[in-house]
Amino acid sequence: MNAVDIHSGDDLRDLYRELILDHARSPRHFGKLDDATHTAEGINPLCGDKLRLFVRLDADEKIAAASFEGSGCAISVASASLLTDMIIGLTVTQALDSFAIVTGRLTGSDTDRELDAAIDLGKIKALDGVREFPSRVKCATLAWHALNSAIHGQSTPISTE
Amino acid sequence: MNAVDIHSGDDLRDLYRELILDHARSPRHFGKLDDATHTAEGINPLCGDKLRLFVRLDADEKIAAASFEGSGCAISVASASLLTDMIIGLTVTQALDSFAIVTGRLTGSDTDRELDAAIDLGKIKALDGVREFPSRVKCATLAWHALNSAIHGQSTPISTE
Amino acid sequence: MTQLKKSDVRLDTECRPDFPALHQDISSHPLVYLDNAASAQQPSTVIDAVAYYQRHDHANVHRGVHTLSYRATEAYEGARDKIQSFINAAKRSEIVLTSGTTESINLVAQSFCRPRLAAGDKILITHLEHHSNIVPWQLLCEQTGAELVVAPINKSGELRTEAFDQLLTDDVRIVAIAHVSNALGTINPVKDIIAKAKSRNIAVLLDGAQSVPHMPVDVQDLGCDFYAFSAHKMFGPTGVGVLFGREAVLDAMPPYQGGGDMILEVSFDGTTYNDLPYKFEAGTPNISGVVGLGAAVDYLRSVGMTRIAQHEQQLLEYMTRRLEGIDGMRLIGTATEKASVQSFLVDDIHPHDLGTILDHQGVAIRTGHHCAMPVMDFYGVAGTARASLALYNNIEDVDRLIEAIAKARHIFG
Amino acid sequence: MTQLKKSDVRLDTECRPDFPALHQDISSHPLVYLDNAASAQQPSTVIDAVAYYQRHDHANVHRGVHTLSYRATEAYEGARDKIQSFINAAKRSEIVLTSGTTESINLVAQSFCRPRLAAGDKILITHLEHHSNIVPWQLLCEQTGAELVVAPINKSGELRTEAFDQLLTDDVRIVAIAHVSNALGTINPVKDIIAKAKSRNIAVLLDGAQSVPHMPVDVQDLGCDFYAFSAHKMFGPTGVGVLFGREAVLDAMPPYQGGGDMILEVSFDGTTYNDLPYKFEAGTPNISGVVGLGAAVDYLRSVGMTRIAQHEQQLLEYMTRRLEGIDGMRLIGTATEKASVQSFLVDDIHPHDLGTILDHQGVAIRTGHHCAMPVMDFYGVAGTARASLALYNNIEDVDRLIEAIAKARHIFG
Ligand SMILES: Cc1ncc(COP(=O)(O)O)c(C=O)c1O
Ligand SMILES: Cc1ncc(COP(=O)(O)O)c(C=O)c1O
Repeated sequence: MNAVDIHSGDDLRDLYRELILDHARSPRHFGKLDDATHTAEGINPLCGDKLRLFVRLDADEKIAAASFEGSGCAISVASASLLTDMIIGLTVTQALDSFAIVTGRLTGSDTDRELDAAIDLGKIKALDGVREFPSRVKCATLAWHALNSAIHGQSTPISTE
Repeated sequence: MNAVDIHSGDDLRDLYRELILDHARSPRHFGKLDDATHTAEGINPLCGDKLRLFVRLDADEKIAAASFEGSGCAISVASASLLTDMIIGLTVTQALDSFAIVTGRLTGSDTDRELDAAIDLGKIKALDGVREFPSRVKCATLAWHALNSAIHGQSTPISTE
Repeated sequence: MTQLKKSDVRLDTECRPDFPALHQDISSHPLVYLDNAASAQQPSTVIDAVAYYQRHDHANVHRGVHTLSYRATEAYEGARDKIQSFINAAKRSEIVLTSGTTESINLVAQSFCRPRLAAGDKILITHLEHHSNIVPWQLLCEQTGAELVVAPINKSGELRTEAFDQLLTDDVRIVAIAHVSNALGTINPVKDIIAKAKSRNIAVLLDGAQSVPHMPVDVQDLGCDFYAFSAHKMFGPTGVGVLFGREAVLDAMPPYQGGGDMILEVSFDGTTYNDLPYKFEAGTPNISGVVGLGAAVDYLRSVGMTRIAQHEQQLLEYMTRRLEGIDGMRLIGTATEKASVQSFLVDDIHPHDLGTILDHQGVAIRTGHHCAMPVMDFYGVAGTARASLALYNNIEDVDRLIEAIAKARHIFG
Repeated sequence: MTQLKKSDVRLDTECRPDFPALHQDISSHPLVYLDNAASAQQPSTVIDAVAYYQRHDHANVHRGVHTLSYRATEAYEGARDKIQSFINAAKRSEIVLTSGTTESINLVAQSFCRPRLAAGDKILITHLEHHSNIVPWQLLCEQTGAELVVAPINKSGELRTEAFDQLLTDDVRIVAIAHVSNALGTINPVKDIIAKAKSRNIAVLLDGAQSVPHMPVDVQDLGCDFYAFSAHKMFGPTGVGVLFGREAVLDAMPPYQGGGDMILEVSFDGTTYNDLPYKFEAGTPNISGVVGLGAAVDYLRSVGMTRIAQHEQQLLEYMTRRLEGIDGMRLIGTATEKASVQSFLVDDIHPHDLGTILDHQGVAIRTGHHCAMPVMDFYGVAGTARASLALYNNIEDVDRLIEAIAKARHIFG
């Protein structure tokens, strides 16, 4: 199968970077957050991904803590893990901005440079490989949609199908 | 429209022969038979033909009287009229034979020469033109199917669709 | 012979080449297809879109991670977007893909009405409905003890609005009415009806089977709760239809059929249903049919619904005038507001015989009750002959119809 | 590498050229299509039959006197005859054309069961059913207060027959069971089950979606009351399916949907329904889809169902052996009697990731719950990867699958 290796190696390696595989294997902030002020569930019926995101806002509307639980493919778990890493310490506004930026980047529908500049995407860029795999974009954005609805206080599970 | 006349005249004239048009305009034995011993309804949902056939059998199983009522296209009315003309005086067996012969002739599915020879089709042959119009065969056979079920004593309306 | 202006309404010259089925001989005569209200012909773009999909992109939708499944899903959902924009629905979740108008109406009867109907509640329809907008309600009435109320029509085939108003009482749970009648061509005053029903909080379903192919339709402007139509009457494939439903209304309804795709989670302890519109799309959908419907929508938009309506309006006027010129002609359906359909009877020639003679000259019309038996009863006839127009028909088609009728009169004469 | 005998079982060499969709590259690799249980590809004869119908013969069926309508009706009803003979039904009136297995099962639930169910009555299914054979019964239970009883399976994915026997009590009104499981490939002992149910006068519905494409099916020999299947799994179009029902049973059922074609007479005083099978075919049917299904039946018969079953059986054995040879492999569904499907998990690679990596090498498999969530729950997994075979698959396809899995393990390694 040399042909396979030569041709398709890059895209796949780009999708499953070491950082992604690492977060998928050892997700950060995994588990329930008992004193969460906000929570939302995300379901991706396509692959059966199902996760719940927990956020604790402190008095000045900053994200003091975040975690998630659930199960899913490597992309959705790594994305959730990276998300929790990133949003702790952000203000609510910054968190919502990063929702807009990340989903925009991944779907290609929205590339608001201004926002982009204002927030340090850091490791989130590791998700960029998903853009070559349109059927997987929903896995990568699932946790972000859950973040968005958690903050907006929606209570029904959101689905990305 | 000369082209039309030249080409298609014959088939159509064959279908709508004078004899057929005559029986359609002035159907014989039209009306209810009050002392009928057998009756059945025939429905052709395709054109909305709906007729009821009446038969009176006498003691020696001969058809003493027959009539029909209802409405339908020229072909089904003419066929019913020709049928009543023909079957009066036949035995039940002869009537059932003629059902088999006529429907066989018209559908082309059954051409039992032996039967054919045994019964004088007479004017019924005027229906032969319908063979070139497969979508109209059911109009021509409707009354015959009603005859068959009347004799067999079926009570639900029969439909030729 | 009266002629249409040869200006921009000669849509047919533009469109006819697109429809392969029109270019054939029937009984050695070039086909004149005037049975569009029953089912329309398809442009090559539709036929080819379906075949292309089958040759290159087919797989099951929604649950697949592989390329073909992704392509099939994009094609299927892309068609939904086209339909949404075509009828100007506010959201794509309001477009439920069904197997046809008939299923769409049955869905509303069973899912929207059945759970909320009590004995004595009323369902209001009109005397000019297609069986598809009668029988589902009759079945529902049997199931629930509700009552079917029928608003009368006048001799021209128009809704008697004063009578309708009186029947629109507070115990009516839904008004279900054809936008355009398939047997008579009548365009019903649906905006008025919707306004009156809305003022009493009564739901309205429009049967749009005969309107969508012939005029611009904007469901938000209409303000109806449900709008049902079929792909095969709008130059798309058979086996596909649409139910538009307002989101809030659809949301409150239980599912219609159970199966794959309409669920989020299934367990024997309880099942949660999927979001709209998927909640109402159980099982593998008619993917290739929906792809074809998407192509049909593209086609209609490229021609332009306003131009289509104008073209057909002028042609209908011409056809009516020509038919009226025939001795022994009886026109059935002579409403002031009409679209694309004319029913008629000639002398006492049975419509079925007329249909055969016309077919023998290459002219395809429909004869019979047109799935509207109550309309036939109203006029005291067993059936009619019906010529129905589409964007590709032209003056020559009408002329051929008229000549063929003359021939029938000659044979029966 | 183990090889199949190259004798007459190499159906694939014979059949592959007939399927245009198989001859394309995906991510620069020749497509290996192993998602047949979700939906199969179509031979050119099917695609062309549909396109030919659209170009030459299309019109609405049943009620037309003109030539195209006659041709369309002949094509439609001719397909019904082919289906009848394909599954050996006694009468053509026993073949109801639906939009798919899902609709077929919903029809039985609503028309056969709903009117005769009382609270406390039972419906018996099994733990390995597709959602289409679960959710319609759950909806029905909600509507009627009946109880859904689920016969358990064992770790191999086989029905536990002694438990089933105990659940088959006299208050069971219908047994609804898959002939072949789509998630596990298990062939259920349906003849035994039918015999047991019949001895207690209990109706039996078989979900044949996964059997009809892969083995000879004879509904008279089986003796079931209902048999449901979908055209798109048997190389025909989407949006078409079949419900076989025994005449006496269908006759006693009220209609399912109301509309055109399913009636004899409609009036506001009362409506009489049409004869079988039309009573259950409301509205304009999927004519072109049915024509395509007819062509698919012709195709299957020309190849021969026994040869197909043999070919797939040998290929399944080969595939199972090769999969077992992979480290970290967990096969899900290891029944003794199996057909054409293998579910599996590798290491702790999520099936969805596996699916993406395989797709990137041109290998199309399905991943997820396969519309059988209770099966997934039973095995304690969120989903599986599933490779499913059809008559055109071959050893090379399986080899490509195995290599692609190796690559996935390498990436995740
Ligand atoms: C066993 C089984 N039953 C029912 C179905 C439903 O078939 P459809 O989606 O064609 O209605 C399927 C296919 O998805 C199946 O595999
Ligand atoms: C006004 C009207 N309603 C409903 C229908 C039913 O549509 P379908 O047969 O496509 O379900 C038709 C077409 O026959 C129609 O003309």
